[in-house]
Amino acid sequence: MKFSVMVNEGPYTHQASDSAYQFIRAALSAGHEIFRVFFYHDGVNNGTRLTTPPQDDRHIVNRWSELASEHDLDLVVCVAAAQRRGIVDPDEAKRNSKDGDNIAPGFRISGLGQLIEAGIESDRLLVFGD
Amino acid sequence: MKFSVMVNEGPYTHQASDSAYQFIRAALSAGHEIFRVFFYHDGVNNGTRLTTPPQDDRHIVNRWSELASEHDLDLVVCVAAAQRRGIVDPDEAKRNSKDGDNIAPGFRISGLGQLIEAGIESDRLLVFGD
Amino acid sequence: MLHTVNKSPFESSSLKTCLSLARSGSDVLLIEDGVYGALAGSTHSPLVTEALEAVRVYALEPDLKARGLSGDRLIPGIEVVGYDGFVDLACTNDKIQNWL
Amino acid sequence: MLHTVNKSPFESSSLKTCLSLARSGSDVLLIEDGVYGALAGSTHSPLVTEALEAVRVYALEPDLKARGLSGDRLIPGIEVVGYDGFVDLACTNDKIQNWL
Amino acid sequence: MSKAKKFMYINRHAPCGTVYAVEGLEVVLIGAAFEQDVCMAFVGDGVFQLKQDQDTADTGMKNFSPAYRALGDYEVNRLYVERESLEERGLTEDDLMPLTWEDEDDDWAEKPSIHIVDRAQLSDLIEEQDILLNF
Amino acid sequence: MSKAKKFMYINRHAPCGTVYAVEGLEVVLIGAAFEQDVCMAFVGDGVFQLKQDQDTADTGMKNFSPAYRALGDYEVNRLYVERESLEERGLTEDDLMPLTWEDEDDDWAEKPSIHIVDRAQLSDLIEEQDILLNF
Repeated sequence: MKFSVMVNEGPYTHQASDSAYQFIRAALSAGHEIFRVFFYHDGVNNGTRLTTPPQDDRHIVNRWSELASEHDLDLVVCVAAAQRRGIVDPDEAKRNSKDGDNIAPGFRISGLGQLIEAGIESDRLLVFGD
Repeated sequence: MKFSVMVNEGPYTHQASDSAYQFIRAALSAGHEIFRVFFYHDGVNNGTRLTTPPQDDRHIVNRWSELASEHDLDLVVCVAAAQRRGIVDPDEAKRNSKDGDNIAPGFRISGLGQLIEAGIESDRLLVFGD
Repeated sequence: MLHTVNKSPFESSSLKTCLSLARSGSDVLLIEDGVYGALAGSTHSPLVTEALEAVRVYALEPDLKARGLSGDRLIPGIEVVGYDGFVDLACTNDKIQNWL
Repeated sequence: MLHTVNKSPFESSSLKTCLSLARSGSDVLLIEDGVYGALAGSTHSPLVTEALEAVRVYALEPDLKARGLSGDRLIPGIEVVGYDGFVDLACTNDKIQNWL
Repeated sequence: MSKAKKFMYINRHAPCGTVYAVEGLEVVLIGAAFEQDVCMAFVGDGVFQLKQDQDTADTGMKNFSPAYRALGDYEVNRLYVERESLEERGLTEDDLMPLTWEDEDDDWAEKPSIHIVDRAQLSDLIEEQDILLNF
Repeated sequence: MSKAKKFMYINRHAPCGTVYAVEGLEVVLIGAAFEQDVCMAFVGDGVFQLKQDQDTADTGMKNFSPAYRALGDYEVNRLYVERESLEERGLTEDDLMPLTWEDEDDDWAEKPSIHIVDRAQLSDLIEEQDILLNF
């Protein structure tokens, strides 16, 4: 079965990002396909490489990057939501005259159409948030 | 009267940052002193200079930076909360081997002791959050 | 003592918890989505009307207007204040409990 | 149809709204703080017990354990599942409504 | 592309205290370009999103409520509002913005977009959908 | 420094669904160094923070609940738990972690840190404070 997952909250503050991660791992273990993970609202904050959580805690951002690398996941950060919250990739940095970027490996910034497409192309769309 | 204000949510997602800003403006207008504004939990996300909100909307981060500059406000971002969420200044970037920083002008990163001190030194402590 | 409530009573238990713990004579200020607690004729109005016998209840005008709520829709006895009034309430009360 | 609820019924109206709109025969999965809705002997237990006559209610075991809730404290009739069971529920139901 | 899917956007948050309403509206407007079968539901505090006379000037926040009037132009013209949610909040249909759309199949007649439905009807409508997103 | 202020940390959120409990605990532990008059209250879902046997292993989240046991060492030894909040949730005092502290003025006798108080008592305690922070 083909799943897409939407994540609406940032790392640590709400359990949403943890739940989405565990669900996706379980789905992959069961042999299902993950078409896309779409990060919206504060969920875009999962996509910054500048976090340094306490050493005895899970590293939520790195965990997403590693899962994406292992399973060739498509991690999409919504551009409009990212602009409001300060998540930028090199292209966005250039377009908006920022002096740097903070996107984490494995994430890409794109439009809301990617969410609608995920809804259309997937068998199921699950949402995790506040 | 000497106020301190704690802000527990990031820009746009919750009204907390807007409410805190309006309260502080009104307090300053009435001749009161703002001892400190302390950003905790997702509130640390107010302190990134990488946001680019829609042009017809308020720019929450710049508004804080400008108010700090006009009134010499002490805007403190909690270091522990900031590490979890990816808000870094040049010192933090160096300490945690990050390849850049994103702190906005007028904000500084410091410890939770600054919140307790604000509680001790101020006549009133107000909190805005989720 | 000043209490602030910033959540809708229809979706969150904050207002109820606040009113159950605020002592007689307290000031309760409704801000942000908390101003929906000031609406007359709702399922939560009786809770607020009853509370008005023991505490003063205020609602923040900019947040009321932002949500399209005008004074004539509010529970009688609720006082409408601006941010300047919010600052005054924070001065006249010696401590503040924000029910977040 | 699968419904998920992730908020505590004591602080949020999500579970109540979900149960008022879930049709007979639906699956309702409690996750995150939503698992508190599975607790027996609480003020919200009757709501869930009544709902069990029309819908199946599941609670996510990792989230129960994280909160120190064991099976013997749950409302009888609630089924405990792991993430693998969550995935199965998302497969067997043709659509999903996440009450966020 | 395969047959259109039925998308329902369920609005359950009040308009100003959180960003969900405005960012939800952005999804609906973008999604309208995909020629799917789209409707919206307003439940719980979501009914406050349609309240008339919202004026955010004194909060410094952007007033996005006029954007609901654009929905008709995007062919999003089925807005279901739960009657019980209105009643619990002491509101009536007259409190809501008068949203309309023009029906090109009926000589561009202006028709109301808002439909007041009761809980049982809304429950049936939810059951008919393929994709459900909450804002 | 002037006379110590009375700080009360009011815990109102469940422990795992949001970060408020753990980041609140960090404030309490740091704040303990400032030699103020500190207590904690657990109200509403906050009482779940003290539930015994929390085991987050299968969620991948950090289990911070053992940190409550350190509070006594930081001289944070007045933890007021609202009786009505426990009852509404079907909990009793036996469901809570047995937190204690050692009283150096009483030959290091081990004493309970948790005090079950009713709503009226908690209301009085809140009124006695100078600084109130909610987590």
